[in-house]
Order: sequence, then C-alpha cells, then structure tokens
Amino acid sequence: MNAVVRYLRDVFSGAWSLAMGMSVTLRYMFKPVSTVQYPREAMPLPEVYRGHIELRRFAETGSHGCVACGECFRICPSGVIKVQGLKEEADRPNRAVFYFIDFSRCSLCGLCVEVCPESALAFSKVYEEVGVSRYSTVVDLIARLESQGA
Amino acid sequence: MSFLEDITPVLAQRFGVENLTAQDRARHGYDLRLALDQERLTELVGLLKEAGCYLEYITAVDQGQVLELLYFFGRYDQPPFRLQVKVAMPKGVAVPSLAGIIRAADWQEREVFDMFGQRFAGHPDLRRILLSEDADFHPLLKDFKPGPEHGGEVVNLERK
Amino acid sequence: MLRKTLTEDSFYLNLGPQHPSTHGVLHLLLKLDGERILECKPLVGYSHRAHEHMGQNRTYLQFLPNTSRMDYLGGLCYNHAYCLAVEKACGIEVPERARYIRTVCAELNRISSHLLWFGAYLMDLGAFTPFLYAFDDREDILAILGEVTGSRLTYSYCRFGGVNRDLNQNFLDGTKAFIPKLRKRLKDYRTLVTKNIIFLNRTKGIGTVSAELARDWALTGPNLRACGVAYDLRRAEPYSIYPELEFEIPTATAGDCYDRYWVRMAEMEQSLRIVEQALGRLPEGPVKAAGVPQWIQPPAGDYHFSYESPRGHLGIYFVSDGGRVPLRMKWRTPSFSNLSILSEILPGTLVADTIAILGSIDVVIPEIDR
Amino acid sequence: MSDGILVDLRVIWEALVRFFGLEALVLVIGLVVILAWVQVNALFLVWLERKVAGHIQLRIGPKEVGPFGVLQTIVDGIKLLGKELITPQPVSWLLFILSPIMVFTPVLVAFVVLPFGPHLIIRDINVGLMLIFAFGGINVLSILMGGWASNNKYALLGAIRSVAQNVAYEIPLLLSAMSVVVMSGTLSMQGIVEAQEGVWFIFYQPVAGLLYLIGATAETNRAPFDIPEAESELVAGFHTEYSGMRFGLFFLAEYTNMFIVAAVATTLFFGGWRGPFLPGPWWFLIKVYILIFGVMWVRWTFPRLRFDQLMNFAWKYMIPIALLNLLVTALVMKLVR
Repeated sequence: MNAVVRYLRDVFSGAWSLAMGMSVTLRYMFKPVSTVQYPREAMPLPEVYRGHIELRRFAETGSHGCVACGECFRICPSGVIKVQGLKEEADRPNRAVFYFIDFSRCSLCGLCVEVCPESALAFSKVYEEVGVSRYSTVVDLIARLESQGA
Repeated sequence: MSFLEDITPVLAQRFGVENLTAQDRARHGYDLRLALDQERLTELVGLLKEAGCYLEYITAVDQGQVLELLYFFGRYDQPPFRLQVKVAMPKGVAVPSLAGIIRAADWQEREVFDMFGQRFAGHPDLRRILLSEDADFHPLLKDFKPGPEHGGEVVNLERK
Repeated sequence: MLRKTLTEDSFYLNLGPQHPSTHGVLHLLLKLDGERILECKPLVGYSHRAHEHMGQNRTYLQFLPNTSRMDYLGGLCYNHAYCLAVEKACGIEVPERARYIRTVCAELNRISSHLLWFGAYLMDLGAFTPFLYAFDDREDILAILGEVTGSRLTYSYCRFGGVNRDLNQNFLDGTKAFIPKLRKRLKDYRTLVTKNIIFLNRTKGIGTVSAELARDWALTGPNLRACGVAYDLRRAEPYSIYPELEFEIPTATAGDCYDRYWVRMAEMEQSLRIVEQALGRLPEGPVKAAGVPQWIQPPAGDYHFSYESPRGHLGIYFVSDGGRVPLRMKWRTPSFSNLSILSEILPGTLVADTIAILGSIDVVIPEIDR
Repeated sequence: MSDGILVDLRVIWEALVRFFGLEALVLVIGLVVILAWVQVNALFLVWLERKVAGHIQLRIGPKEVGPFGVLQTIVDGIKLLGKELITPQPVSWLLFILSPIMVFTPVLVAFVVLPFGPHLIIRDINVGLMLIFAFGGINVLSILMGGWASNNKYALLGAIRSVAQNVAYEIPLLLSAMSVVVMSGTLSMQGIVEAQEGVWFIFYQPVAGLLYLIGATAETNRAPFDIPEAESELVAGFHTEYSGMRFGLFFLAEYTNMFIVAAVATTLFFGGWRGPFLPGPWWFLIKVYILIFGVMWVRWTFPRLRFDQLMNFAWKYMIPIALLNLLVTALVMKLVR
C-alpha cells in the first residue's frame, strides 16, 4: 500500500512541478520583449565607452594636440601604435605628422589614452567599422581626423 | 593550534631545519618554503597528503643552468596554510612524478613538461598538454625566442 | 592512445573540439560501450595563447589587459586579483573607496558569470528558455559595468592602487534597480528549474564527488563547496574588504551535479548581499592611490596571491628580479584542475550524463588553456 | 460565359469520373492537395514555433520577411533548396538517399484518413486509426536507416535511441487510443468523431488523453523527448550528416508528424470537427493548432530527459497506467451496455 501511495505521490508531485514550470513560461510569454532590434535601433553607448582611439580635435587650434612624445607607443601592450613628430619651430614642442594604429591588433585596453600627457587621445564611439583587407585596419589617425573636416 | 604550528616541527625534523624558511605571509602569500632534494619529494608529498593538504599547482622557474621546480600545497582550512616546496636541479634531470600519489599532479606535471621540458619519472602519460603535439620547443625556457613560426612577427605598420 | 585495440563492443567518440556542449574548444576522447562511458581523456590546449609567456615579456601594467582575457566571464575578478597581487608585492595602499568599488564590481562580475553558467547549463540539459532569461539578467549587469568600465567583457578596470574611474550615478541607479529584479528572477528560476522533476532527475546523484576525491584532484570553488567543504578564499584568506562584510558560504553535501548547481544559485544570492552591503557603506574619497609609478618595479622575490574567482582558487605567482618585467609569471587557473577530474568521474556514466557533468563543473576553456 | 465554363468543367469531370472511377479521382486530387497542404502547414508551424519560442524567451522571433515574419520560413526553405546535397564519402548511399524520402510515406498516408470535416475526408476507411499507427512505424525505420547509413557515431547513437524510444512509446500510445476505440466501438476516424456527439471523449478519458499527448510528443521526437536529435549531446542526432533539402525533408516530416498526432488527438479526444457556429474544418484546425501550441509550449519550458529515464517513464509509469485505464474502461463499458 505504501508503495502505491509513494508511486502516486511521485506522479502528482512531478506533474505539479511541470505545471508550475509551464505557468512561468506562460507568464513570460506576455511580458514585453527585452531584445533590441539591432540594425533598426541601437543601444545607447555609455559615456565612457571604450572603442578604438582617435585623436581629439581641439577647438582653439582646430587640429589635434599630439606632440609625438611616444608615451602611448611605449605603453601599448600590443605594439600597434607608431607615431612620428617633426620639430616645426625651434622653441615649440614637436608636432605629430603621422599616427598609425593597427586596429586589428588593438585590444582596446585604453592605456594609451590614460598615459597621454596632452590628453590628445580619446575613445571613438564608432564600433561599426569594416575593411576589405588586414591592411585597411592600419589607419593614420591624423589623416582620418583631417578627412573628417572641421 | 593552527596547522602551520603543527607541521613546522615535523618538517624541520624530517627534512632538515636548515631547508625550512618561514616566509612573511602578508607579503609573499605563503607561510613556509622548503628546499628539498628531488629524491625525498615522494616522501614529503605522502606526508602532506596524509596531513590533508591539496596540491595547488606545480610550476618552474628557469634560472639559467638550474631549473627550480616549485610545488605549492594548501589546505581547505582556516587559518590558511601554504607551503612552497622548492626543488632546484640542473636541467635535464628527471624528477619523480607525484601523479601516483596526488592525482591533481597529473596535469600540473604535464604542463611543466610542456612549458619547460622537465621530465617526470613514472608519470603515466607525459604528453604535451597546452601546446600542439608536434611542437619541438619549450616556450617558457629563457633561451626560447619566438619567431615567425610561432606567430611572433609584428605587423609592419608602414606597409599599406 | 587511439590505436589501442578495440573490443568489438566499444568504440571511440570524439566529443569536440567542435561540439555544441563543450563551451569552446574542449576535446573529450570518450571510449564508449553503447552509450556507457568506459574511459574519458580530456584534451585541452586548443586556445592556448601564451599568456604566461606574454606576462614575462611585458611590464606589469601592460599585462593588465591580458588578465581579463584568460577568463572572459570573470574578467573583472581577474583584473582585481592581478592588481591585488602586484599591490601586495609592492606594498601599495589602496584607498578605501577604491577597495569598495572593486569589490562591488567583482561581485557583479561573479553574478554575471554564474548567470551565464546557469543558462548554458540548462541549455546543455536541453532547456533553451532559461538561457535567454539568464542572458536578459546578465545583459543588465554588463550594461551597469559598461557604465563605469567602458567595456562589456574585457574590463581592464582595476589599476595598481585603485580603479580607473569613479562610479557614476548611472551605475548606482542601475545596481539599485537590478538587485530586486534579480531576486525576483531567482524565484522564477526556482520554480522553473530547481523544482522541476526532469531537472532533478537529470542532476541528482550524477557525477558525485566526495570531499576526499575533491582534495585529491585539487578541486576548488563551487565544485568543492558542493562536496561539503566550506572553503572560500574570501573567508579563508581574506583580501580587500571581505572581512568587513557579512555573507555566508553556501555548501551542499552530496557533491553531485544538483549540488553544484544549488551552490552557484545560492552564491548569486550571497553576492547580491555583498553588493548591497558594500554599496550601502561606500565611503567617500579618492579612487586611486597617488604616486604609483607607471613602470612598477616590485622588489626582488617571489610572490603568491590567492583569489576566489567565480570558478575557484585563482593563484597568481610571479617572480621579480627588481626590474620592470617579471622573471616568471604563473597563473593557477581553477578550471585547469577542476576539469581534470572528468577522467575520474565520467567512466560508468552515460553520454547524456557526460554533458550534465561537464556543464556542472563550469569550465571556461580559454582560462584552462591560457 | 461563366455558365459555359462551369458546364464544360462538369462535362470534363463526368468524363474523368467515368474513366477512372470516382474514388480513384478523389484520391489523386486529395493527394495533390495533401502535398500542397503539408508544405504550407509545415511552413506555418515552423513560423509559429519560432514566434512561440521567441515570445516565451522575451524575444520577438522572425519579423523581417513579410508581415510579422510569416514569409521567413519560405525564405529559409528556398535557401535549403539552394544548398548542395552533400553525400559524405563513407555513407551507404542508397539508404542515405532513401531515408529522407521514406520518412515522408507515413505522413502522406495518414492524411488520407484524417477527418477534416463531416465530408472533408479523402477516404473513410473502417480501420483508419490502425492505418495511421501502422504506417507510423515506418517513421522509425527511416530514421534508423538514415542514422545507420550516415556512418557517423552521433547519427548512429541518435538512430538507436530513436528506435528504442519509439518502440516503447508506441505501446502507451496505442493503449490509450484503444480505450477510445472501446468506447466508440469503431476504428473508423469518422465513426469516432460521430461517437462523440454531445460529450468529447477527453471528459470520459482524461487519463488516456494525457497519456496519448505525452506519447505523441515522444513519437514525434519533440522536447522533452527529443533525445534522438539531442543537440547538446549528439550534435544533431540521426540527421547530423544530412544537408540541403534532405535535411529539409526530415524537418518537414517532423512538423507534419506533429500535425498528424495533434489531428489524431483531436479526433480521438476533442470531438474532431465538432463545434458550434463555425463549419467543421475550422473547428478541426483550431483544435489541432491549440494542441500543437501546447506541444511547443512544453518544448520551450522543460529540459530533456535522459535516455534511460525516458524508458523508465514509459515502462514504469505510462504503460501500467494505460493498461489500467484500458481495463477500467472495458469493465465499465461491459457493465453499461
């Protein structure tokens, strides 16, 4: 007799647990969806979003502020930055003439932005970038800044 | 009475008080360092296993001619206890395997073999574990220089 | 190994490296008799990226971004552990506020890791839906963490002597809203999964590990606590602000898949408690110690640090010769030891149990392979 | 003008009837309609499944192609048609090719005797129910063939599981259907529907109804009984090696099978096409789709059973209960008559 009772209790408690589970999924079925329909709408990026880097444009000069000190080049863990500056005037600091970065190897750690003494670097908010070859990921940030217009 | 106070005299008596160094836990993260001859390794580990220790990890440091093998033992206990066993010997000398005593040593020893080429005598299955089976180098030895065949080339930024 | 003579009834099955349930590139070589497993050999290393070698060729700060790439689910915990290890070696004092912030973020990260595990485990068992519920919750955490770290997975947030950036209002509001939401969700998970008869049948008494066996195989983390050993490094070797916080170490007794599941679910609740407490008494002050050099040089010697990562005992060992680059950088990752027990507990079970056991151990392959 | 065409059509129809005989003609036209219906129905069901799954999981499912994404499955079908039919080198090619075709036979046969409405049935055979179950057995054979011929360990394991599972679950399925047959006294599908005038059999036979639905879920390899193709264990089970439209046929058959078992359940337990206000076929379809929705709901809620637990469940719980139920039914019927 005991065995029969236990058998029936097994059946009913099992069935009850299944029914409760189904009630949960049914409840969720009528909840608003939580996904974002990506290409149609995009998630807002946080203010501090860490994308790849770009040179910041300074309003007073209308240009970048990189002095090619090489701090970013030295700190970069992946060694993807190459920057070269020129001495334009004798008593003024250097000015960068090219600033290459290989995005495909950049790990987006953000150390370069942190160490920049001139605050010339900033994080870009652009995350939809494509290229046709691995060399198209090597970008001259100065040329890029200039091509973006004033 | 903590386990550390219990085990210290035992270790000092059996393995020589001159081999046992107390360490500053707050700074170095372990309590004791025991410099050991490789022959006595199995004896020590048998003792530690009896005492309820577990093998945290095995690693090695390449000091030129000498390879230091480091065994870390801990305990699921409070206050914490951590023992570093240091076996230093010339490269190429096989060390007795612990895999028969503590099972966790199996993979740890394979990793040391993989990275440093250290052989463990009596290991049941001493193969490479992280690197591919046909690798012919031991990357964490100081004389290893990564070349292009290891993916170590740096992209030429000027080429566009 | 493969060329052992086969009896007529047994055959080898390569489960992985590409298989839906190995969570990455794990390769299990199974010797089967029908569906019963006679022998199991886990083969790892498919995603070896030489992190230890990189650590020995970079300065301490440069290695920091690497740490969150070992365990991509507990990236912040790994950051935290690495910073604590180096700070301890150099004797850097961390401001009070930074310690609280780090703990809050690390615990949130632990919840997100456990949530992903929960979803993936249920998917291994064939229930697809909890996976998406868990992702919905995890998404909230990633958004919250993204507000201060600027990234969703590879945070690189902690710095030697503090953190990169102070908490902002979005973070505080988000966390406040998130805690009750997850508590409610956990109740739903209990109804949907924990009490489900099918789930119980699939996990109870499967892959049982005794405490003795766990010690032999150096199991740590939730897997060990499921065997009845209340060993949590946050209590055993307290670091950061954990001594000041109230939380329990959930343990179970049987050491089977269900207990491992239960321990993780209970841990999420404890982590929520920690986050609540830490945010409640968040002190004011700077978030980064002043005067930490960029090229940090720990005094010569060797240093070990233990950290309770979401998967267990994370050990960091490095040897410094006083220079900018460590002489040796060793990471003892918890999954490496946890996974090796498979060859012991799998024989005798069925293929379906393999998946249940493998999932319940919660391995992250890149962390094993480093 | 239109009158003229109708007259012409009638003349042609009569000529055809005289030539082939009415029954043969109905069969041919019926088969053509079935083939079209199978496709449309499967497309709809796949879309429904995705939508149900989506909303249960806080997503919205397909939405890009067509209104609410209804055309998504058609696009996917076209994609499948465009895929290469890969035949791996070590397969046993005849069985490999035959299997997806054979899996369709029972599906088509079952449609012949399904009573969509009072008159909308291709042929009302007096052993209709038996026909469906008899041909349902071929399903297992084709899955076994596919799994075996693939020469893949996962496929083989899936096929073995499938056979064991289907053999076990056929018994409670038949036993619960038997209870209904005992009550109605006929094996004809139309006859069973007619016997439910007034009260549906589900109210007399709730246990049998539940057992039938559970068994049917297992027969169609739906979760939580989807162990033959358990994707987290066996990658894709018996159809691991199939690609393109061969895989598509397995897929189509699964959804059509779902429709058939739901239709049989409707006929046996839910009064078939009976219902107020609407014409019969509408009621039939509504009931069938509600049942299918239930099956989908179950799928997206539960984890998968383990293989041996599945067998235990069939032999220890379902078969004894079904037998007991049949016994009680027979006794009561004997006493009542």
